[in-house]
Amino acid sequence: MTINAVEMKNISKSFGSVKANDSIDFSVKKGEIHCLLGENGAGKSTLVKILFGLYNKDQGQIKINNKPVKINNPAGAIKEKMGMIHQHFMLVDRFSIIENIIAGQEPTRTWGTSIDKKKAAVKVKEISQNFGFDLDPEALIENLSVGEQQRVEIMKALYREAEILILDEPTAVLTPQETEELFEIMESLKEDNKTIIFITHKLNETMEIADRITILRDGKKIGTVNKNDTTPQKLANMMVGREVLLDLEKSSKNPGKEIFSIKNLSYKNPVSGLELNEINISFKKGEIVGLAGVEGNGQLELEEIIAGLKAPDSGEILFNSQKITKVSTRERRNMGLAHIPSDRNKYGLVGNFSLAKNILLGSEWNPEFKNKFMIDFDYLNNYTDQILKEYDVRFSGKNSRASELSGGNQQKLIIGRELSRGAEFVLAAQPTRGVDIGAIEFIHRQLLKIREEDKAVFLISAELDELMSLSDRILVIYEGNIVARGKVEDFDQEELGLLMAGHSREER
Amino acid sequence: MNVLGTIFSINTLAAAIRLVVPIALAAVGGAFSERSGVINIGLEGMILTGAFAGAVGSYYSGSAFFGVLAALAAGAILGLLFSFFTIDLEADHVVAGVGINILSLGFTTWLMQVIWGQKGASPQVAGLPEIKIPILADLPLLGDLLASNSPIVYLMFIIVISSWYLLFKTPLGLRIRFTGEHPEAADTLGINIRFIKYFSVTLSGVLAALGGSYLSLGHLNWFSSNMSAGRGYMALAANIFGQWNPLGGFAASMLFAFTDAVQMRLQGMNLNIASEFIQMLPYVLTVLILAGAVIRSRPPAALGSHYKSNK
Amino acid sequence: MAFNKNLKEILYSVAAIISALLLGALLIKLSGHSALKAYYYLFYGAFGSTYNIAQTFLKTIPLIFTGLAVAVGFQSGLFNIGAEGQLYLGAFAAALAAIIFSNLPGFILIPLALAAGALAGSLWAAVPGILRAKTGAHEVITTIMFNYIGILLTTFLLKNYFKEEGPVDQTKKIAEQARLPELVANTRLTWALFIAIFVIIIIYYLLNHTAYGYDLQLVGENINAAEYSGVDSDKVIINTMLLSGGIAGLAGSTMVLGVLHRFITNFSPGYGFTGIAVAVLGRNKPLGVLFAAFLFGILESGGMSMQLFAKIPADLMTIVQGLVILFVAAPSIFKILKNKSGIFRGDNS
Amino acid sequence: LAEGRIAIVFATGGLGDQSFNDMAFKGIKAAREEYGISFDAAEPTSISEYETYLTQFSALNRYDLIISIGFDQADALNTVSQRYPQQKYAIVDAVVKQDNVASYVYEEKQRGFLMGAAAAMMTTRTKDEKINPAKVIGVIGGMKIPLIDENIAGYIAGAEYIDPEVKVIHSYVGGWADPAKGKELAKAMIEQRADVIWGAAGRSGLGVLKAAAENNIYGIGADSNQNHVAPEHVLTNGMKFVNHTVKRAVKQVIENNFKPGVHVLGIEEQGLGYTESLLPAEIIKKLEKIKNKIAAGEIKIPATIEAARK
Ligand SMILES: Nc1ncnc2c1ncn2[C@@H]1O[C@H](COP(=O)(O)OP(=O)(O)OP(=O)(O)O)[C@@H](O)[C@H]1O
Ligand SMILES: Nc1ncnc2c1ncn2[C@@H]1O[C@H](COP(=O)(O)OP(=O)(O)OP(=O)(O)O)[C@@H](O)[C@H]1O
Ligand SMILES: [Mg+2]
Ligand SMILES: [Mg+2]
Repeated sequence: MTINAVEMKNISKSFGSVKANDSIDFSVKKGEIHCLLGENGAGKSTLVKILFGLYNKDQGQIKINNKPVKINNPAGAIKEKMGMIHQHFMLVDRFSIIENIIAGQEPTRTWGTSIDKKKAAVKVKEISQNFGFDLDPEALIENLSVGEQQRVEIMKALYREAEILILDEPTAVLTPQETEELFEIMESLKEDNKTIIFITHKLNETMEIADRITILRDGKKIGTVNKNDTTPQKLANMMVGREVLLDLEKSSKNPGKEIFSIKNLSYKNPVSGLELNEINISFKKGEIVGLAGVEGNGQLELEEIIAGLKAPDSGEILFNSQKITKVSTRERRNMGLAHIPSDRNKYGLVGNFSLAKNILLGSEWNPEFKNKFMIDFDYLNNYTDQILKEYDVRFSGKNSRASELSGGNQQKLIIGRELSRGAEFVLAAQPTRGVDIGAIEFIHRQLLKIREEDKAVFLISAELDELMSLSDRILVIYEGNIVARGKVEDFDQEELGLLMAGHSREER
Repeated sequence: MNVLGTIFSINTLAAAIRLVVPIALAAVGGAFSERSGVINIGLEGMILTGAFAGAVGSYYSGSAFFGVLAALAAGAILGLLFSFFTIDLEADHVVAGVGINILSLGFTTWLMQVIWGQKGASPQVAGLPEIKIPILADLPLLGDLLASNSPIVYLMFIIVISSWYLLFKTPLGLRIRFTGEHPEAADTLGINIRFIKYFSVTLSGVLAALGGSYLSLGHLNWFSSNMSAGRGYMALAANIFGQWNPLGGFAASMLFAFTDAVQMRLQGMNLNIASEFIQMLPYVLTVLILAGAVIRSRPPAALGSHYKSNK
Repeated sequence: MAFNKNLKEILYSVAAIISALLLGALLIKLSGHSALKAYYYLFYGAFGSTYNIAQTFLKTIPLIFTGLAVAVGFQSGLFNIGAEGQLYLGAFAAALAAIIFSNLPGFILIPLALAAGALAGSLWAAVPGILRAKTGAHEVITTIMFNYIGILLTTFLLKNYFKEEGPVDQTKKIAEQARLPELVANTRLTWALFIAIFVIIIIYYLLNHTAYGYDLQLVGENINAAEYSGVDSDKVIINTMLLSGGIAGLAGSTMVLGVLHRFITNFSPGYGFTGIAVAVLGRNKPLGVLFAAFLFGILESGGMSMQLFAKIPADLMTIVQGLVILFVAAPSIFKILKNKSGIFRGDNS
Repeated sequence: LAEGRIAIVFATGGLGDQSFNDMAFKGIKAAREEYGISFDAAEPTSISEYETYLTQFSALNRYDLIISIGFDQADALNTVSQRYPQQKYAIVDAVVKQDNVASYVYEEKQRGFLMGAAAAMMTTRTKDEKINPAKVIGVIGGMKIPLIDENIAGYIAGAEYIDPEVKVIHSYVGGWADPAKGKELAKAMIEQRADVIWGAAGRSGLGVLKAAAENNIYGIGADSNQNHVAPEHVLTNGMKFVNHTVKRAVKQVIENNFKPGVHVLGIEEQGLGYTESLLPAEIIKKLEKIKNKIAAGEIKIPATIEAARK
C-alpha cells in the first residue's frame, strides 16, 4: 500500500457567503512533489491553510501518513512534521535570520532561561550549508532580497524537521535563476524523501517540477493528473474553464519621439548600501522598454525615483523635455505619469477604503472629480463602475473594501486606475506578480494597447517570458548598473538570465 | 546659596528614585504589554488599583507584605480582565484602556466608602519598612543613595534588569516580541499567541499594580483617592520614549522623576521665577529631548491590532 | 448594505449599553440601594424636565468638541491626548478676545472670540504636529506633556496679566454681548449646541466629501499609499493637528462664552480625556461622536439626579460609565451571544 | 423625593478632601444632631455643575437654606440667587452680594500668621531633638491660588514677626490629591534644613506630615485636625472652622435669624484658629497674645507673598 503523506477528505470552508473550499478531496503521496494549480481565488491557499491549522475547516477529515489527525493550530501541524512557506512571507523585518528561524523552538542554556545563540547559529549554518544557502544568520530580514527571504522561510520549516513541506506560490516573487535554485532545493528535498505540496499558477513551472497536479477552480476540485499525461494547454483550460491564449500578438511598430528620459542618475540607498550608477535611459512614444534583473539590484530604487518617492543624489529626469527631478509625486502624476507599483499593498491600495475611494487615489484634487468643494460621488461612482467593468475587476458587493478583493483583482483595480488616467508614460513594476494566467493575459493586452496608443511603457519585471514577449527594447540591471541594452530580438532567455546573474556579454 | 549644588546632589537623586518607582514599574509593564501587541492606556487605572488593593490588604492583614501580595493579585485580575477584552473579545485597545481607567477610579472610590466609610484618604495602614543592604552602603558615592530604601525600590531595579533580560534574551521574550511584530508569523511557528498576550498584559497589570502599592505602602502608608495622579500617563510616555525597552523606559522615567525632583528643589529656593515655569520643567525638558533625540521610536508592527488563530 | 452595517453597529452599541446598565444595577443592588429607583432618577435626571434635558445637552456639548477633536486625529492615525491642554488654551484665548474687544457688537465679538479660541487650540496642537512631522517625536508623549505645559501656561498668564481681584484665579466676566444667547432661559444651554452640531456636520462633510478629508484619512490608513499618490503626509499631519486642536479649542471657547462667562483656572473636569473615550466609542466618526457624547451627557446629568434623589454615590455612576465603555469596545461579546442564542438573527454576515 | 430642610453643595474636590468639604460635612452633621434638621447634599464634579445643583435645589422650593461650599461657586450662586429671591443661601469662602445670601469669608492671612509665628518660635528651640540649629521653616501649598497665597503670606509675616532671621521657604504641589508629591516637596525642604513645615494642600498635605514623621521634624496640619496622621510630629493644625460656620448658618436660619451680607471670620470670630497638639505651653501663651493683638488690629498682615517678602 502506498503511503499518503497527506489525505484530505471532503473539505469545505466558507467565508461569509464565499465558499472558498467546496467538498475537496486531496491526497499527496509520500515523497512526491504535488502541484496545486488554480486561478486567483480558487481556494488553494485556503486548502493548505486548513491543512496547516491556520483555518478551521467547516467539515472534512485529514489523515497524515494514513493516520487520522486533528490539527487545531499550526503548533499541531508542526507536531505532525509539516512546514509551510506562506504566500505572504511570515517574517519579522526587524529581526535577524536566526531569530526568525528559531522562535518557538529556541535552543536554550542555563536551565532554559536564555536562548543559546551559539547553538542556534550552528544549527542554522548546518541547514544552510546542507542546502547550499548562503546566508549570514545575523543579518536582518529587512536587508534581504525577496529570494533570500524565501530561503529563510524554507529554513524555518527545515529547522523544525518538517517532512511535509507546503510552498504557497513560492515562485511568484523569484527570478528565473532563483526559481531554478529553488527547484534544485526541492529536488534535493525530494531525494531526502520529503513530501512537497507546491502551489503556483505558472504552467511551465508545473510541468517542470511536479509529479502530480491537482487543479482547483472556484473552490471545487477539478481533478488530479499525472504530469506525464497532460500539457500546459490542457492544464490552462482546466484552470480557467475556457480556452486560453498563451501567446500574444504584438504588432511591429516604429517608436516615436522621446517622451521621458533619465540622465546620469545616481543614488545610494542608505539602508542597504546599494548604489545606482550613472543610469541613462530614454523612452520613446509607442515603445515598451523592459528592465530585467534579479530582485534587489536597484529596480526598486529606480522605480521609486522615477515615481518621485525618492530623490536621486545626482542626475536628471526629463518628462516631455521638462526637468522633473525635483518635482513632487503629485506633479508628476498630473503631468502624465502612471505608476503600477511593485508593492501593491504598500503603495497601490488602501485596504480599508472602498473600491471607489481607491479609484480616487491620487485624483482627489482633480477638478474632474469635484463639484465645487465636494467630491462628486455621482461622477466618481460612474467612473468607478466603468473602470471595474472595463478592467474586469470582480468583487462581491458595491461597498467592497479593496482588502476584500483577491490579489489578481486588486492588481486589475490598480492597473485600471493608472491606465485610465490617460497617462503618457507608464511605469509598470512587476505588473503581473502573483496574478493568475487569465489576469496576466488581460494585463499584457492592456500594456500592449497602451503601446498602440503611442504611449511609453517602462516595464520592470522579474518574468523573462513577460519581458521577452512585451518589450521592444530590454535593459539589464545588475548591482545598480545597466550592464546590457538592446533590441529584444538581440537577446535570448538564457543569455538574459546570465546577464542578470552578473556575467558580462563577452564572457559568454 | 549654591543653587546647582543643591540641585545636583545625592539627595535629589534619592528623591528621583523614590518618585520613579511607580512610573518605571508601570512603564516596564507597558513594555511587556505593547511588545506583545496590546496598547495599554490602562496603566493609570492599574497603578491606582494596585495602590488601593495594597492598602486594603495591609489594612485587613496588618501586614504590608500581604498588602503587596493583594496589590499583585489585584493587578493580575485587572490585567486578566483587560486581556480578556482586548484579546478574546477583540475590543479596541485604547477604548478598553480608557474603560479600565474609569472603572478603576470608580471602584476604588466606591469601595473606600464601603470599607472605610469615607472618601478621600484611607486610615493609615502598616507600611513597608525600609531595608538596609550593608554591601551597598560601602559603595563609594552611591552608598548613601542605595543603602536604605523601601524593598520595592530594590525590587524595581531587579525587575527592570530582569525584564530587559526576559524580553531580549529568553525564549519567552523572543516569542513576546514576535507576537507583537507579526502575530500571524508567530502563530505559524506554533507559538501560542493567546497565551503570550495574556501573559504579557497580565504581567503589565501586576507590575503597574506593584508600582501603585509603592505609593500606598512604600512611599506613604495609606490610600488616597486618585493617588496615581497621572503617573500612568507618564509611564505610557516613558515606555514609548524608551523604545518599548525596559531599560529605556526606566531611563525615560528617571528623566521625568529627576527633573521633577529638581523642580521641587528649585521651587523651595523661592528664586525669582514664576512657580508655573518651574513646575513646567519636567514636561518642557521631555519635549525638547524628544525633539532632539536621534533614535526614532518604531512601535511593534502589530501594535493595536487583533489576531485570532484558527478562524 | 452600508446601512445594514451601521444598523448592526448601533444594535451592538445599544446591547452594550443595556448590559453595562444591568451590571451597574447589580452593583447598586449590592451596595444596598434600589436599582429601579436609581435608574428612574437616571432617566428623570436626563430627560425629566426641560431644565434636565437642557442640562443633559449642556454636558454633551464640550464632549462633542473634544470627542471630535480626538476622532479627527485618529482618522489620520494621530493619537491626540492633548485635547485637554488645547481646550484650556482655547478657553483662555476666547476670554481674552471677549474682554479685549468688549466694545464690539455681539455679532462680531462672538465669532471673533470663538475663532480666537479655535486658533489658540490649533496653534497649541500644531507644535506636537510639527514635531511629529519634522522630527518624528511621538505625539502621544508630546501631547501629554503639552497638557501640563498648557494648563500651567494659562494659569501663569492669567495670574500675572489678566486676573480679576479676588479669591479666585479668574478673568473678569466677559461683556453681556459676548455671551452666547441661551436657547432655553436660565439653563445655560446656548447656541453652543448648534455650533457643536454645525461643527459635526462640517467635519462629516470635510472628512467624507472633500479631497482634504480624503487625504487626511488616507494618511491615517496607509501613509505609503498617500506618499505614492502625491500627498504630502507631513503637511497633512500638521494640518490634522491644527484641525483637531482647533476643535478642542472650540470646546474651551464655548465653555467660556456659553457657560462660565470668564476663564477660570482648572475649570475642566477632564473634558479632553473623556473626549478620548467619546471618540473611540463613536468609532472615530462624526455622527458616532455625537451619539457617544450624548450618551455621556445622559449618564452625567442623569447621574447627578441619581446622586441627589436616590442617594447613589457618584462613583457608582463612574463605574457604570466604565462598564459602558468596556462593553461598547467589545462588540464581539454580542457576536458570541448572537451565535449562541440567535438574539441578533436576521442580519446576514 | 428629597426631604431635607437644608441643602448643601460641596466644592468639586468632593468629600474626603481633608479640608473644607470634610469640615463642612462635619458641621452639617453636627447641626443635624443638634437641631434635628435633615439635609440633602450634592457633590459636583465640575464647576459647571454648581449652577445645575443650585438650581435643582432651589426649584424644589423646600429648603430653609442652601449652602454653597467653596470660592468657585460664587458665579453660580450669584446667578441662581437672583432667580430665586425667596430662597435663602449661604456661601463659604466667597462673597456673593445678594440680599438673600449670607457670605462667610475668612481672614486666611491671620491663620497663616499664627502658623508662621508658631513655626518660627519652634525652629529656634534647639533643645528639642526634632529641631536643628538652622532657622529654616517651610510651607507647601496645594496650588498657587490666592487663598493659599494669603496663607503663605501670613506665614512668612508671622515668622518675620517672631524672628527676622528665620528663613521661610514655600512651594506648591500642583494638586490637592497627590500626597506622594507633597511628601517629596517636604523632603526637599528638609534637605534645606527646614524643621517645621506646614502642608496647606488638602490631601497632598498629608504627605507633608508623613515626611515630617519619617525625618523626625515637625509638620503642621491644615483645615482639620490631622494629628492622627503622625501623632508625634504634628506640631499643630492651622484650623479653619468651616464646621462652626455651617452650623451657625443653619442655626440662624432655624431660629429665624438669617443674616445676609458678608461675614468676615477671623481669629476673633473663632472662624480660624489652631490646635494645641504638641505645642509647648510657652508658645501657646505667646500665640494667644498674638491672637489678641491681631483681633485688636495691632498687627497688620500682608495679603500677598510679594508684600510679605518685601
Ligand atoms: N480570511 C479570509 N476572509 C474572507 N475571505 C477569504 C479569506 N481568505 C480567503 N478568502 C476568500 O476565499 C476565496 C479563496 O481564497 P484563497 O486565498 O484560498 O485563493 P487562492 O487560490 O490562494 O488565490 P491566489 O492565487 O490569489 O492566492 C477567495 O474568494 C478569497 O477572497
Ligand atoms: N462611493 C461613494 N458614493 C457616495 N458616497 C460616498 C462614497 N464613498 C463615501 N461616501 C460618503 O462618505 C461617507 C463615508 O464613507 P466611507 O466609505 O468612508 O465609509 P466608512 O468610513 O466606513 O463610514 P460609514 O460606516 O459611516 O459609512 C458615506 O456615508 C457617504 O456619505
Ligand atoms: Mg493564495
Ligand atoms: Mg532650626
